Amino acid sequence: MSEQPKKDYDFHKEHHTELLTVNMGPSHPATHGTVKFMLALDGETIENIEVDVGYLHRGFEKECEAQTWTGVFPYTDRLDYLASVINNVGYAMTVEKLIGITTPERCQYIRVITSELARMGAHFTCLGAGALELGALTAFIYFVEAREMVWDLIESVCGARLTHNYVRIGGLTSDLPDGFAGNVKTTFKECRRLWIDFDKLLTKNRIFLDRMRDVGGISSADAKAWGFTGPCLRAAGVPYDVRRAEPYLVYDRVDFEIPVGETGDNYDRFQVRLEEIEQSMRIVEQCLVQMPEGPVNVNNPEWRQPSKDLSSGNIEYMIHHFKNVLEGIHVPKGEAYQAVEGANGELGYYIVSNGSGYPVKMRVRPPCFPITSALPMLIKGRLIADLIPTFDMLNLIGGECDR
Amino acid sequence: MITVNHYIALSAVLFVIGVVGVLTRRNIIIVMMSIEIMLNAANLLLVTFARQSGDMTGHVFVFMVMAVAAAEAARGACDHPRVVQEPRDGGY
Amino acid sequence: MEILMFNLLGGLSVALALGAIISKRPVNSAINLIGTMFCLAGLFAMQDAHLIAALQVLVYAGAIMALFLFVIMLLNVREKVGAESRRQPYWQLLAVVSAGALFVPLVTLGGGKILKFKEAASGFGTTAAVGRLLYTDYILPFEIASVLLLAALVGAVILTKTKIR
Amino acid sequence: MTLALVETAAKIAFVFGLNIGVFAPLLGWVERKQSAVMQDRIGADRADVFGFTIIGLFHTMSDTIKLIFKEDFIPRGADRIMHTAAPALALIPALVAFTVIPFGGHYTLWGHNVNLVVADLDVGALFVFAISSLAAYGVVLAGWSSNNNWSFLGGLRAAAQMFSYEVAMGLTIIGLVMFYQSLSLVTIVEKQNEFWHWGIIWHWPAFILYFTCAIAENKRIPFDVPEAESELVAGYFTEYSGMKFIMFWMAEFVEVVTISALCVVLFFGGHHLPFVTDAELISGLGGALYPNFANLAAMGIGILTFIVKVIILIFIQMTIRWTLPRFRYDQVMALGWKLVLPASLIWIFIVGVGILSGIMPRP
Repeated sequence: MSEQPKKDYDFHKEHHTELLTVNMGPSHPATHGTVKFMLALDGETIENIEVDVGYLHRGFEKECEAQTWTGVFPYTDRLDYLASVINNVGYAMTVEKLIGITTPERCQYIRVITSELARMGAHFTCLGAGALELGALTAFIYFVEAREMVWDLIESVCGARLTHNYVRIGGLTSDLPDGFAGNVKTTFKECRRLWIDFDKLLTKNRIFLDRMRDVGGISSADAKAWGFTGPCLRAAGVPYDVRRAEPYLVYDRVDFEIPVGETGDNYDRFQVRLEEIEQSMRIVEQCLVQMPEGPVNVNNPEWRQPSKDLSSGNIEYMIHHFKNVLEGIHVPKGEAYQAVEGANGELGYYIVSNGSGYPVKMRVRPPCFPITSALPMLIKGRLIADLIPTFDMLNLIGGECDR
Repeated sequence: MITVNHYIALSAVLFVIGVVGVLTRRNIIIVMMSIEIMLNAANLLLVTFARQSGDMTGHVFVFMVMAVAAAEAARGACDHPRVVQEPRDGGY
Repeated sequence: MEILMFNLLGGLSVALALGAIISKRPVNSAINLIGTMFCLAGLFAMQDAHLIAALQVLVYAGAIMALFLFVIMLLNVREKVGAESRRQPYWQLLAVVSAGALFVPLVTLGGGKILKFKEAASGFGTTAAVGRLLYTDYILPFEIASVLLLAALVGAVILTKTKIR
Repeated sequence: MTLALVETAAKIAFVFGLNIGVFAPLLGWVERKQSAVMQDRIGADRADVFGFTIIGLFHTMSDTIKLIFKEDFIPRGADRIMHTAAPALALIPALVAFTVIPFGGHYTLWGHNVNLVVADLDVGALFVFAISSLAAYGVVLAGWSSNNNWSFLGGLRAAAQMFSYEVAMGLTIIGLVMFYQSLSLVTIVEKQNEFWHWGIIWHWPAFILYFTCAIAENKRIPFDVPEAESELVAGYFTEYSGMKFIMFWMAEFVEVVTISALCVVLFFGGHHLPFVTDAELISGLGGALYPNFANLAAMGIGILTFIVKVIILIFIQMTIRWTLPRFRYDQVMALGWKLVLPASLIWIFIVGVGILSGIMPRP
């Protein structure tokens, strides 16, 4: 037997060990959404982690300043590319706030419906990917199947699956297609079936519980201090939801619950998201019942570009068509902030206008960025395998975080 | 026809290889492996004589040698970090 | 057949043992030694020591050498010690001399009486037979060996544990 | 002598042909198709020969051809010899372990006694464990020699996991060995002649423990931490391509078959049909009138029964693989050392008490 261990026995010093530094990403299978982690590993334990975001930085905010007000929409699509409609809605509502117009009621209902469908798609993807990265491929495929069906619905509405580009200032590109309510009904039936299958496969699975429970937990005070919003904040026990806290569109007219977790760990985040899918389905169903008939666009050619027939038959409409296309709509001078509940939390737009056809300043508050910044705090001292579910459940979306 | 002498010769050669390894190599892990070679040479002899005399006591002793070698390897494995990485002058 | 097998396994084991002590890199040494152990297991099997042969593979090739390999891989000994792996010349001289001295009994044996194998009794070297011997006549050494292993186990845990409470 | 050699050669050819020629490629297909069925997908069905796809079976062929002609890549800084040797070291033990597994019983054909096992070793069960302990080297060396941190971590994980579960796996079948009083797999199968002597009847806890250990030893989901693609890219075979990659892939599938075969031999009566002993089967087939043909038919039925049982167990393993998520590394080790190992020790104790008190009558 060798000498007695001393009081200040330090394994690393005694054995001259070093930490193993590895790069996780930017092309690592776990870092979907292009991010890089610099890990300093002691065996399997993460001693230090540096999160390196920005690999998907495209200068979104600057790009927008070079576009007319309506030209920004395709760029907003690429923020949270899993829930494009919500981004569109947020931007459109901020500009409408600046202008001071309200969209027709039917438009607001359709915006809610498509937003919730997009949220479902995003949650399906997030949860499925989380399951996939824990090795449960079957669960992933179930939710991808559900997501594809939801995307089919969105495709039937706006013709696109991923980057919807559906919302316009003062309206929408088109009304809902015929038979949409019936399609929603059949799709939701299938989605609920898959949801139950997924739930059965994972929620009470002992291995899954062990992987998710007590990993990446955060207290509600910490979560607030780090600027968490959305499912991650609600998992920590704070029932904050923009849809309820500052109701926009018609969210105050529908009945839905805000699922809240207790410990803020990955399992709670998982369950909050799972429950939100169900709540989104409820919202969509209620909206379809409540939705009135009527126009979907503001009847004002100054803001909402009129249809082809009108603009070629009416001189005033024609002039606005020209002016809107060439100069962009002239949003009144001022600034506005509008937040919507994105799939990952509060997605805020802060826009400054100087009265010209272009935004002067555009700032997006991405929900992912503050959440991701807390990742090192959540994961330090844990095993490398814990990084995977934590990162998945924080759900960094590169397009949104890096802009 | 294989006789006991064949095995003795083989065992001796292996043992000598082990000795040479212990005496010429500085790397402690290879020294320990050389010791294992010597132990195995002895094992071979034990098995051979057990077979020759028809008495399985030799097998029992091989069993014991293996147990001791395992214990030694386990102890050595966790002692290596200290010895290997803190070289002293001359020898190890 | 037997001679062929003996020459093959014996020659291979000697060659691999030589490789183990000659090769510069510890990993190659360990792999060579695993080969030696495997060949020796074959030789044991040739002498009807089936249980010992299986144990040789299981314990020596499977466990002990794995431990060595593990240590080598974890410490990456290559860079630390590989460069100056030779001892002083007089040690080498001593090694050669002692090796020569050890060859003496070998040579005398070769010149002396030739011991022949008897026909093995049925059940020789089987698990049941060795096990019976181990658990009756040699129960005390067996238990001592188990205590030794336990002591090694506890010692290993204490030596490598990061924090000792 | 010549007849014995021919017999041995035939048996070796049968075992290896079954493994490499039938099971390994077929498992690739089964894995795809079963997962497709479980996941509401169609699965691979595009490869065709003259328009015939035979439900995707040609994919195994086209995959093999593709991988053979792929570039054999050795990363810079890798240990070339070890990097090349590692896949073989992984595959060969998996194949060799099959030599002691009896895939049929004893049959007398035209006065010649046929024992359907390549090598009837006295220490058969121990041999399987000894050989499978060598399989770890291939994995460890693959991880080490690739000169890649992720591979290295995978290799370390694999080493720790495989060596830990080997201990537990060895202990799980001790109770069975006590029960059948032999380490020889042939003897164990012979003693399961009657249905009520099958290992699963008395030793189902040991079966559960053994099956867990076996899947862990094989590094498949939920125990696939050494190759966890979301954590370690692909673990120890990240840096492999072409034929070498195929060899790891085949080693895994052959191990699936070996595990299933060993389970069948230890717990499910080997080649025996339930409720029908070998003697009854042969006499039922007209053993008195045409002994040779009855024996031959019994042999065919025995081999078929064995293969069917193996396939059922493979199916169970595949279902597990496509259902469960993956453990964390420390959870794998905790399960092995803190649950399976004590449980198997307790089971040994229970079997000992059962045998001594006569509750468990030994066959």
